[in-house]
This record gives sequence, structure tokens and C-alpha cells, in this order.
Amino acid sequence: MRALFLRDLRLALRLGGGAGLSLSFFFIVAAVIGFSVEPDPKLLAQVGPGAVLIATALAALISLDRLFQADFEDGSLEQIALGPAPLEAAVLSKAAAHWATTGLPATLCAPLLAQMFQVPDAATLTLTLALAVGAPALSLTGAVGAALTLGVRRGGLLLSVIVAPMFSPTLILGAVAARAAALQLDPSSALLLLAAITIGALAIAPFAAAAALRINVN
Amino acid sequence: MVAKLFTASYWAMDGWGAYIWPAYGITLALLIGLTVRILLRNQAVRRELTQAEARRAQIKTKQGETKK
Amino acid sequence: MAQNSTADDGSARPSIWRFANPHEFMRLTGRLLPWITPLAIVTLVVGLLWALLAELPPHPQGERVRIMFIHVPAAMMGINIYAMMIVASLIGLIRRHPVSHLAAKAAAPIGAVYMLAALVSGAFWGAPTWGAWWDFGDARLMAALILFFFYLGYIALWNAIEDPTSASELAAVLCLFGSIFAFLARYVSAFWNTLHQKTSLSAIDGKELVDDAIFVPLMVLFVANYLVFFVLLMISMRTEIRARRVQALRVAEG
Amino acid sequence: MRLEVKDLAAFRGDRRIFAGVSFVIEPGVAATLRGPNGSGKTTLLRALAGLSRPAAGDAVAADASLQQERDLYQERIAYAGHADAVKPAMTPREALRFWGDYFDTPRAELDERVEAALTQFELTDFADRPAGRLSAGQRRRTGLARLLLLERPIWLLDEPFNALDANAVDALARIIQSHLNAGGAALLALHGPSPLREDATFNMTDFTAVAPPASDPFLDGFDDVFAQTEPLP
Repeated sequence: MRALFLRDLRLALRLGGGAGLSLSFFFIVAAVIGFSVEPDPKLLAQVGPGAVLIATALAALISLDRLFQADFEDGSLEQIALGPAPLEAAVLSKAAAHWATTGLPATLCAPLLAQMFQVPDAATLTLTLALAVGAPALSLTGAVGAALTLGVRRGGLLLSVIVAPMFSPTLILGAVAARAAALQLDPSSALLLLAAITIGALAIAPFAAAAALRINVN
Repeated sequence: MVAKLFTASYWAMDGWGAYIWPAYGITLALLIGLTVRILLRNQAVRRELTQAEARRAQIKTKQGETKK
Repeated sequence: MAQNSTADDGSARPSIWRFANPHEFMRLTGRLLPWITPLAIVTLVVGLLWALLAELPPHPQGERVRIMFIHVPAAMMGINIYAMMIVASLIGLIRRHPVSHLAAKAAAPIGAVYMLAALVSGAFWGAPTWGAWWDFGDARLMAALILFFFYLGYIALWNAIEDPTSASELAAVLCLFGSIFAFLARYVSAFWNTLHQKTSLSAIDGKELVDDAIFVPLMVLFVANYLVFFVLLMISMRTEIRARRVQALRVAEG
Repeated sequence: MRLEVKDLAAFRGDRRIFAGVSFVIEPGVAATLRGPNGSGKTTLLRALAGLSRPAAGDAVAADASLQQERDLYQERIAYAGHADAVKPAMTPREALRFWGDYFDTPRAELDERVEAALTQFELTDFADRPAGRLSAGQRRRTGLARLLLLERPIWLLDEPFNALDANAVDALARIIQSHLNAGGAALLALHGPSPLREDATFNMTDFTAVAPPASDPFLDGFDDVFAQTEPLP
């Protein structure tokens, strides 16, 4: 399982410049949202957390399409399925590798981006915490979407339509947490629920994705 | 009760008619559209099926002849 | 997720799964449709006329309550149909019965249309009441919107996959896994209200509808919509079963 | 290791590919699977590898049954399909090291076994060139080299010799032979002649059922319902 995680990380670094590519996409999306909003500080501070959340979700969504497709095409997925580790574990390590190249860098860069939007410090801290807790759920549910659309040619669009509604609870709670912190209210309940969603996804997503892979790989 | 239908005030619905009637209208339009689509697809598939069954019957009779 | 490793022998057992055999289902629905269809139409017409013509008791909403007669049943149907799809998908995966997969596939467009109707009528209710056609803070409208997207994703997945057996199993996995988030969305968007209190759709419609003059037509419309759903479901399923039959014949020839 | 197949049947969607497949491969035997394209050779191999669920029947590797103890069964099987499972961005050495590690080869022996596999398949002189720049034959050999790392008693090989040049075929034949001498078994799906002694040959044509699948719920026992033209939808 660790072998698969390390291999995926090495491949991500070697092929797409690893986190670099998804990170630049993350910044581009946030910047574009920044352009398209009147640069009034009060407005930007409110839009900031939303921009960061949208950028994180899109950065994750874009790279989900190839999560299993590449291995499926060159036969690696078959061998992974035949391996000693259960398919669920393989899904977990692939989702972890996906998080490491999209969710994690976005979480680390969120404070920087929040400053660009003049988001108050309390909200920036909470937003980063929310991303740290919530971003893995994006990779896990995304892995299920990627496994479901494996057999579909050019399944990227279908993948987004299927996965976007699953991102909604995490994105809403992230925004609520940031907004609560900005209003000096207590964001802990939203953060706790975010953690609950991620843990729930951690428990269920591997089984759903593995079931979908078994259907597609036969 | 039905006579009320012809009074203008009924259709106005205290001024909210502009919201109530479209709500009913669109909902019914959606439902009718759905029903029509389902029935049309049902017809198309039934036509397809009768052709397929006919083809199958032909093949069966042809096989029947070759066996004799 | 049910791990169905043992092969199911597929023979029609004389148990309650009798209707799960396509042949039985066609015969059963063939007998059921002729009388349930007129019943559904009559109930719907009666319900609608009652909702439009009834003398309403004094109510803060005034005439706008009539939109509730459309919005509440539609929203309920949208949610209950998705619940039915979850059960059908579960049965389809565990008992490996293609007909229950087809039930979920046939129910999806109907559920999507009901959800859309709920959204539209909700917007028409919201416009005069809060002056906005859409309110992202309203938990019920947000849940309806997200569930509507799940319906679209489910239907899109079915159409994107050629092989009917893997399409049905993948759609079932999506339906079951997606249901967690559809359920979550219902409660998550209520969190916005913790930030600033304001009346919203979800706040009012529970209590005010208990009054008899409103409750009875509402119930009639509930029953009418269920009947309409069953009629449309049965017709769609008969179509789906015939389509699978055509496919099987074509493959057998091929 | 002995592989026994009992009455295996498989579907592709509604179509029955084969049924009643039964044979035994004794240790030390390399059986050949022949049959025209599309007759289900690959489907049978994938079913025996546990990749797809057979519709009926079972396969037993020594004492582990595919249907009951799938994981135990799969630990005895090594499968090499048409695709080589080699990432273009990885070099043969990295690929083999990854697969060895993934298949739980003890870390201590891993490097030594990878080098042995590289030399046996004559891959040493381009072991550090990314697979994307290797020829099809070289990539195929890298894929097959994985078999040596796994040390699995039963080999299921899907047309292993195509895209290989003459001496690569001999090298592979020698490797399979040494695997057999060590008590292993192998099932090869082949088109052309086999460079190995053909101890047993099975032909897919005797397993391909012509009649439509009996248990397809949408086909059998359905005719009367559709015969009468109902007015109903």
C-alpha cells in the first residue's frame, strides 16, 4: 500500500511537475475570481474564503480524471487488483497520493491566498484549518467518482457532474466556518462536522470505489 | 363554488396570482412533459421489439426448415 | 457496500421476489395498469381543483399558501423517490435482480422532474415572500438543488455506459454512496442560519399546514402524486424491460 | 501446484462466452489454450486469475477455491495479460522494484531478485531508460519479468510470445521451463506454435456454447408475454 502511494507521488512529481501544476491551477482559479470581483476590501474579504474553497475543489476535480484511467489503460490496475493488499487499500493510497498533490498544497497556500483577498486573520486561520480537515474528503469522494466513470471514454465531464454534488457539504461547511470566524462567532461546530464528513468518507469511500473498480476491471 | 372561477378577483388571488398560476402551470407542464416523453419512448421501444421478435421468429422458422 | 461474492443462481424463487422476474412483472403490471391509471388521473384532478378552489382560512401567507399545495408534495416526492431508488439499488446489488436495477433507472427521471417542480414552486413562493427568487441560505431549497444534481449525475451515468449489467451495478453504487451526501446536504446548509436568524421556507411550512382546510387537500395531492408516480414508474419499467429484451435478442442473434 | 477447473462459465453482459469448462493442470505441466479470436481465451484466463467473477463453476489452486477463498486462491496465481503494466515514465528497474515491493517481496531480497529478473530477461543494458522510450518487445519483457519476482506457482499467460523476437522467445521458453521444473504449472493462451513441449492442449471451441444463455432473465420464458399485442403501454 505504501509502495503504491510512493509510486504515485514519484510519478506525479516526474510527470506533471507534481504539486506544482495543480498549485499553479489553484492560484490561477483564485486569481480569476479575484479579477472578476470589485476590488473593494470589505467585499474581497467575504469572497476570499469562497475563492480558496472553489480553487481547491477545482484543482482536485481536474486531476481526478486520470486517477485510475492511466493505470487502467496500461494494465497496472489489473495487477494492483491481483496484489496481496485488498483493492480498498489500493484506493486509499491512490486517494492519499491525489490529496498530497492537490489538497495538501492548497491547504498550505491558503493563508497566502487569503492575504491577497485581505481576509481577516481569524477567518484565514479557520479557513486553513477547515481545508486541512475537509480537503481529504474531496479526494476520497473524487476517487469514487473516478472509479465509477472508469469505463467511460472522455469521462471527465461526467466525473465532474457526479462528484460536484458530493463536494457540496465540505464546501458549504468550509465557507460557514470561515464566515463564522470573520464574525467573531465560534466556528468549532462547523469544523467538527467537517472532520466527521472526512472520517465518514475515509470509512466508506474505499469500499464504494473498490466495488466500482471490480465492476469495471472484470 | 365553480361560479367563483369567472370573477376576476379569483384569478387575481389578492395580487399573488402572478406567482401562484405560473407555479401551478410550470409544475403541470413538467409533469405532462415527463408523461409524454415516457409514453413516446414506450411506443418506440415496443415498435423496436415487435421487429426484433419478428426477426427472431424468421430465424427460428429458417432453422426449423434446415433441420427437416 | 454489500460484498456479493457468491454467485446467485438467478432462478425465480417462489418468494416475494416473484415480481422481480421480468416475465412476472410484465404480467402483474399488465393487470394493474388498466385500473390504477384512471384512479391516478381522477385523484390528481380532484386534488388540484380542491387546492385552487378551496376557501382558505385566514393565514399570514394569504393566497400564497396555495403554492404549498404544489411545493410540498413535489419536494416530498423528489425525496421519497430517491429513497426508493436507494432501496432498489440495494436489492439490485444484493439479490442481483436486474428488474430492481431497472426500477431505480426508471424512477430517476420522474424523481428529477418532481425535484425540479419543487425548486420552481419554491422559487415562486420565495419571490413574493422574501423578495428573492433563490436563497442559498435556505436548507430545504439547497437540499432540493443538490439532490436534483444527484439525479442528473445518476441519469448521466446510466446513459454513459453501454453494457447494461455493469451500468446497473455502477449506478447502484453511485446511488448508495451519493445518498450519504444528499442526506448531509439537507442539514449542512442549515448552518448558515446559525450566523444570522431570518425566516426561511423550512422554518414556516411545518406548523401552518396542520389546519384542516389545508391539510386535507394536501393529503389528497400526496396520494395523487404517489399514484401518478406508480403509473409512470410501471410504464417506464415496462419500456426498460422491453429494451433489455431487444438488446438480449440482438446479442443472441449476433 | 495443481490447478483444477470445474464447470466454469462466464458471461459478457447478456452473452454467454463459454460454459462447462473443466480441466486439470498437474504440477510441471504447461497447458496451451487455443481457439479463434473472441472465443473467450482472454475471458477464461481473467476469470481464472480472479479478475472477473465467473457466472458458474469454480477453480481450485491446490486447496484454495476461487469462489470461496478468493484471496488465498489469488496468492497462488500470477497473470500476465496483453497489457504489460509498465508505466512509460518509469524505468524497468523502478517498475520491477515497485511491483516486487507491492507484491510483498521481502525488502532484503528485493534488489537482488530485481537484478536477477533483469538479467534473465536481458534487460540490464537499458534497465535505467524510461519505459516510454523502449521498444514494444522490451516493454513486454519488463512486464513478463514481473513473474519471476512474484514466485507464484501457477502462471496464466495471455499470448506471452507476441511482440518478442526470436531469442526473447527462447529466453522466455527457458524461464517457463525452469518454472515447470520447480513444480510450477502454467496455462498459455497461444495462437501460433508453442516453443514448449505441449503436454496438454485445450480448445475453446469445445467450451463455447452455441445456444443463448439459459438463465438470462430477459430471454427465456418470455415469448408468450410479447406475442399478444397488448393495447397497454
